[in-house]
Amino acid sequence: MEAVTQYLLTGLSVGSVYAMVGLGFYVMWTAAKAVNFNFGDIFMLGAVLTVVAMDQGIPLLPAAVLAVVVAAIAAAAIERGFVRPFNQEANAIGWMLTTIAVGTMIESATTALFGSNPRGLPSPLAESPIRLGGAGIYPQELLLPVALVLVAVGLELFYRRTMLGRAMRAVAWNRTAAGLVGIDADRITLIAFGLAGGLGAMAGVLIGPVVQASSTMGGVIGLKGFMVAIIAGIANARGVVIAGVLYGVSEKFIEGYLSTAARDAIGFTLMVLLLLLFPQGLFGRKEIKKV
Amino acid sequence: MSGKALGWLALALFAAVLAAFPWTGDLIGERWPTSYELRLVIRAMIIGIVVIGLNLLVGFAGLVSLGQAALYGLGAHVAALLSLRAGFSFIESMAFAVAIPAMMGAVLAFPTVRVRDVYLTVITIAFGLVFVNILRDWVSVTGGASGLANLPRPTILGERLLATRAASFNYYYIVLLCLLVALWVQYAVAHSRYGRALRAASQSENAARALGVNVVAVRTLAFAVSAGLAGLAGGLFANLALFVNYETFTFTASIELLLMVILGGAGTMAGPILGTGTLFAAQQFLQGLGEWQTFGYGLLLVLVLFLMPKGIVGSLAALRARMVAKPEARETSAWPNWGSGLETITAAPDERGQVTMAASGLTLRFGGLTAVNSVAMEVRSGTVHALIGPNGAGKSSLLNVISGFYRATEGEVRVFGQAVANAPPYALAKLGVARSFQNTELFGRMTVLDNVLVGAQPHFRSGFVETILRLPRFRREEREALAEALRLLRFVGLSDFAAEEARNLPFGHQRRLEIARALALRPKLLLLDEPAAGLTHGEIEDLVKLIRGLADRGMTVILVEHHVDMIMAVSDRVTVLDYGEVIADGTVAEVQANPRVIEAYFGAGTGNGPQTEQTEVTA
Amino acid sequence: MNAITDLAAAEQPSPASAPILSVNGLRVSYGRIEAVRGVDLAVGAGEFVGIIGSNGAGKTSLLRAVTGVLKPVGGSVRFDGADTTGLKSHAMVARGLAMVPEGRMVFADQSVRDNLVLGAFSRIGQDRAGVEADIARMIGLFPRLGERIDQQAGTLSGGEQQMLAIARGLLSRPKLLVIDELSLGLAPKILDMLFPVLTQLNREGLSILLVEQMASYALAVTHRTYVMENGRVLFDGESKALAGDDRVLDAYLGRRGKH
Amino acid sequence: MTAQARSTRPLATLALGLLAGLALGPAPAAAQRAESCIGISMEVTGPLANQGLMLRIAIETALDRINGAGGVLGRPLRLVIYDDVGEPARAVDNARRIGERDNCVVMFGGARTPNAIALREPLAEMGLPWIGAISAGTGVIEHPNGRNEWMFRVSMKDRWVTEYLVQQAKARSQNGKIAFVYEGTAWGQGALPDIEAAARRNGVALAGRETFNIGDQDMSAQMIRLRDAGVDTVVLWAVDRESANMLRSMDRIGWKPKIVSAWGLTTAFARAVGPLADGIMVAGTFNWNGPLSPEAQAALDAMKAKFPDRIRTTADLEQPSAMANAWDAIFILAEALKIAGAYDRTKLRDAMFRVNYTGIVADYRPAFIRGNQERMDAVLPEAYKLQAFHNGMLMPIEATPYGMRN
Repeated sequence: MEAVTQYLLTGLSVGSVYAMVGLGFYVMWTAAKAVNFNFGDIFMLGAVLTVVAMDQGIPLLPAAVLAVVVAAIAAAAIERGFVRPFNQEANAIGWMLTTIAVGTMIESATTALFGSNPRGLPSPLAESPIRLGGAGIYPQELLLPVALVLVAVGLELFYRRTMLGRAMRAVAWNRTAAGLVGIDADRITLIAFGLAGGLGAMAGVLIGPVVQASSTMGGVIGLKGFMVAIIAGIANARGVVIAGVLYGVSEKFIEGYLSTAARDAIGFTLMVLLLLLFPQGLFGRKEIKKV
Repeated sequence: MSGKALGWLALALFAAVLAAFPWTGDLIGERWPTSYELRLVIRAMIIGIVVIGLNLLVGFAGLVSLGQAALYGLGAHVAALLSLRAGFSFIESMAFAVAIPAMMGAVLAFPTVRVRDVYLTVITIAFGLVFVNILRDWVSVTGGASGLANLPRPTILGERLLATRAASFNYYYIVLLCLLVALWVQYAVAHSRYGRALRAASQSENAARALGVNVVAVRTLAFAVSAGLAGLAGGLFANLALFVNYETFTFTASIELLLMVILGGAGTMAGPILGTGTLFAAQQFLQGLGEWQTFGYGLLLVLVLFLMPKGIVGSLAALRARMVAKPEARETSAWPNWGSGLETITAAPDERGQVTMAASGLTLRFGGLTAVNSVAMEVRSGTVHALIGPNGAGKSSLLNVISGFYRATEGEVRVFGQAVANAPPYALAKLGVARSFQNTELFGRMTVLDNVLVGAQPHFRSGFVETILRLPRFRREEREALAEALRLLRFVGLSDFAAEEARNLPFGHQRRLEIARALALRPKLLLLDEPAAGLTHGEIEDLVKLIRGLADRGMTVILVEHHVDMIMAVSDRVTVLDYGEVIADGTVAEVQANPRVIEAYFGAGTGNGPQTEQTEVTA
Repeated sequence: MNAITDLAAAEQPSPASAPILSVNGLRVSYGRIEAVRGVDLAVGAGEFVGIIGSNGAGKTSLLRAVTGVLKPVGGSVRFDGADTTGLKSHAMVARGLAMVPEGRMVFADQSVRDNLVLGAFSRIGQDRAGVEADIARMIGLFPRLGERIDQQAGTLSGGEQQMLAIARGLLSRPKLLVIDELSLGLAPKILDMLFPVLTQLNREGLSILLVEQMASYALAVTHRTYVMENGRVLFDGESKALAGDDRVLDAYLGRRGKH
Repeated sequence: MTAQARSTRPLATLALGLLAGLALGPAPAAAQRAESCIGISMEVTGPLANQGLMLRIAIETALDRINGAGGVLGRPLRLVIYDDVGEPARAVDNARRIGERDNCVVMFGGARTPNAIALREPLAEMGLPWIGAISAGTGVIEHPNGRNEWMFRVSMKDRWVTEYLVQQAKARSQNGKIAFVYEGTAWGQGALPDIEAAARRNGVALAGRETFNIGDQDMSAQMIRLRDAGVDTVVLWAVDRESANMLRSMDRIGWKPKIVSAWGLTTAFARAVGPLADGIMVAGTFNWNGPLSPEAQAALDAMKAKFPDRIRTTADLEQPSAMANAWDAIFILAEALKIAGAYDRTKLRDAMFRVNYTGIVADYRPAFIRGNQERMDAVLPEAYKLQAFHNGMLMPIEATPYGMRN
């Protein structure tokens, strides 16, 4: 029983990370029909830059905010410099390669400057866990699902209530039409990538204290976030959130009752099967293909 | 073309240089190349084989795989396990190292039936990750992370295969041989109906299906071939290193392979070689950067992608094209031009007056809305049957049902007397149903000639092996197809444009080409979806001549069109649709007199004067 | 239809003396295909100008180049006294040129109100009040939109979507409204109620450039009309005069003394 | 378009240049006469880059010492470093480069066991002596064919370490329920059979075997299973980051067994988990925080002097044992070269068996014994030392409150 509680708790927290990264992909995709393929590095920057900032004597909170802002700017810059020029005609894949290349640069630069060793990210919420019988969780980890809910709701409101959000949806729906009502689609896309970067970096900052900051922390999580987004049908925010959390939790139960070593093999296989059953993704809507 | 000769020359040179490379030392009197350089070149050649395979997938089939390293690794591990655990000989284990990944590749192709683009890419990524996870943690079989060590030294006829300066480097030549074979396979597939079908399917899947290309089948083939090559390379690697573990075949490796394809120039013959050579060499030379070398690697990639978006070969070709840019005037001949040799195209019509296409109770629904509502119509052979109606009347939907693109919700369609409910487009095409598209769906990046050749697809009997080995039947069929294609181009007056990329044709010419392409199927039933849209009156008159001519030669034509005067000029019979229902059917005169038709078009009480009447029919 | 003819008759063409839009030798091409081959065209302030021509004559390409949806390869566009050649469409909207695109392109996944608000994207910052007032005015103009104000635009009928597209365009308070294929896929009944609205707007001083395939309608409501074919302007003239002109039919229908 | 056109030619030439570059490069002198260089293939980039750096620090400092005294046989020893990015195939490329292109007299290895295993055959074929200072995999030295003549090691050996740790665990476990937790790498997986054997030899029935993969962030599942199996002592085989995450998982479920670990744990680990690290025991070959011999003190001072911004305190020696091993390895090599009397690989190989030397880790008499694979390892179990984390420092166990008291 306490095992189940444990899996639910940790699954929830790690799932929230997948979901938040997935939301980042969702925001990028809706705006540009392209993504920063190495988005995991933005996630990583969130945590690493926080540590760096704290080395300069800046206290945790401002350091975290600073890190998120810088990472968001980096994400936007990547859109401008490496996605836009390679996303001109429909279903181009240039952006995939350029973002991968940039990701390589970011990651290796971080390794060279920050070191290859993981560094702790001290947080008062990650010092001692809350115990529930034989299970337990760090307050820091409970922060993740909370943050996820806030982010998801905030995103929903942003898209529905704010002018900028409406504009983003307009761009997502039809760039030309958006331009014809006076929206600068390119600028909106830039902002979208920045926003996504903020989300990713925030996830990194929040999980950092539990798993430490290191230049390689982003890779796998970025990939899983992307897959989660795809499985959910990348054009559906709620779906991404649900899929992310579900995947996180199911990972824990796979570890608990099937195999820890083969966790990813099993998880990814499940993903592929789902994708084959629901080609548009679990929550994606199916469009009638025009001939 | 001299370009082709140039290509062969380059290949010969390339092969010669590689073959001579180990002996450089004897020429310059140095102990060089050492085993180190030998090994590097061997490894580069091996990776080149994988990249060539991937190029078939990415460059020709337009399917982006980020799991290729896994197939490479599968080959390596099959070879390693068979020689280590089952004592298979080099040749035997290599055979399986090719076969098993090829099968795996075919399985991997299945998802393309359901998913596309980024979704497919994600599946390949997942496949790669799963594979690595299994390699790393199925310790009992794969040796886990420690991998499989001490593979027996491979031998052929007792001859030990080595790759070192000191002893012997006969293995070098085995790898070189395999590389050349891979290059040949790439060439043979690319320059055959398979290559054309792959490129066609990637550029306009709909048009390809309409022209009798079984898209799923060719994609499966592409996957299998590229996986087979990856497996071959894997086997070669295992027998070179005599040690394999998962770390050589990770996601990162897959990315590198893809980068090599793009870097060299996807869809080109020499691209894989140049891409592999450049990137592989770069990895060695960036060693000097120490802890910054991966950074330099990324930087190099970014630079190349920015400066050579089409890859090395692509960009060089573009440059060459610009430098020898010759605006020699191209002669657009009149059309239709009923020369000799066109008989084959209308060779097998149904006999006159027979029902070629019959629909009954045909209904098509998308979710809520009903596009076609219990339509019944008959089209008799050798007639031109026009299908008209206001926008959204369901004309195109009906056409799409007849040509197999949409599945009828109810009712049945009979073509040439047989029920074809739910037959896929390519099957109908093989039966003799050809179609054109409202917004011309040409294969823009293929030459005009290749566009037509795709249409000849269903006439080929020679199989894949015959194609690869260039056996006589293949050669004959290729010759015939080429001849017919050229005839068709002359027929539509585009002979001079044969080598031009289709997307560069002016609009009117594109329509001509699309029709020529459809005719290459030698159809008995031809479906034209607004063929006159965007044509000038001159062109329309020619189009009328063409359609009439085909009908007079026994071909049946169903025509969706707005231009009233054109309809009047060509049609034997007209069916009028409104809100998906047939509201009138008869000769042009009857239909035009029909009050329901007028009502449907102009609304009650409007429309004054012949002018408005006609102009508005064009709405 | 008669209704429309009356309206047009009552309206005296305004002078093209002070053109709000003037296009000179404009050329547009896709790859190597030339869609527009050197077009000259002018719209006077307060004028209602039409462009007709068969499918593929280059009308839409011309508009797209004028409104900045795509870059012309040659020629110049002057709008409201400034050279706007090659400006992006969002910049053109800011300068007072709005376009109702072919196929309407409403934001189907957003409410009618949000569509209207987005129409005012370029000015919402400055005066929300003005925007609200304009929205009210649009509802006055098209009561159907008022009834459906909170529905998703995707659920509207074709006619209603066209109304929305027009209203959306007007919300940027344009000096010139460019309309591409107003009639596309619309039943004549609906057209009979849309065209008068345009005439009224024009009466109130709005300059309009209308691309229309239904020549009869265009000729009936506009002051002047350009006839295009093959990416060129064949000729232009007062719409009333052209209405009876046989050359129009020839160019348009490709009729060459047949039947 | 035009921009691209302009740039095409220079870039193409670059590409061709790179290709041609394969064919250039210095041609080595005759094989028998090797260069006075030491080639290393190790992780310069990637997650293990830090281990590579630590190795470099120790070796370069030792070489300075030697070259400062006039080098060996009148020639200074050069160091060439190549990155194997953690991929065995690249490691073999580098070995070939070191042995054939650079024609070095000896090669040093990095941290990763598979990369060393992949070298067995090529090294023998080239006749290139190899010295490992970290990679502890048993298979690195004990070759299946029983004929390892070229691969020497001045480091720990998993077979011996497992024996040692099992005994330590057995001595500390109250209920005798001992579990083995290892990372899913060649090093971790490779130790499993050794542990099983060691357990059998010591009459211990392992109460659990759990593994996790590099990058895993939560090991609750494994820890819950072990706790529910009543385990009270864990033998750990993993590196800093994952071990830290594992400790947090233990902390979550409120389970604190005794942990005796192989030498994957360093001060970085202690920094990451803070007080949770206290009392965790680690087997090593050397500890810089204990009383130091004059030689060791000199070595430490030299490293501080040469890398002032990297090495300030002993806590910055993030691979304490490995660095000591490397230090000794260099001097053993120097001794062997002197005995060999020439920069000749075969002579050097033979000389290695005749080296007697007192290093900071152990007294090597002799360093290696010919024809005995067991003794291609220079550091014997007797030299292993148990250490424990205390207040964030890795101390000799005697200097901590966790020494044996039973």
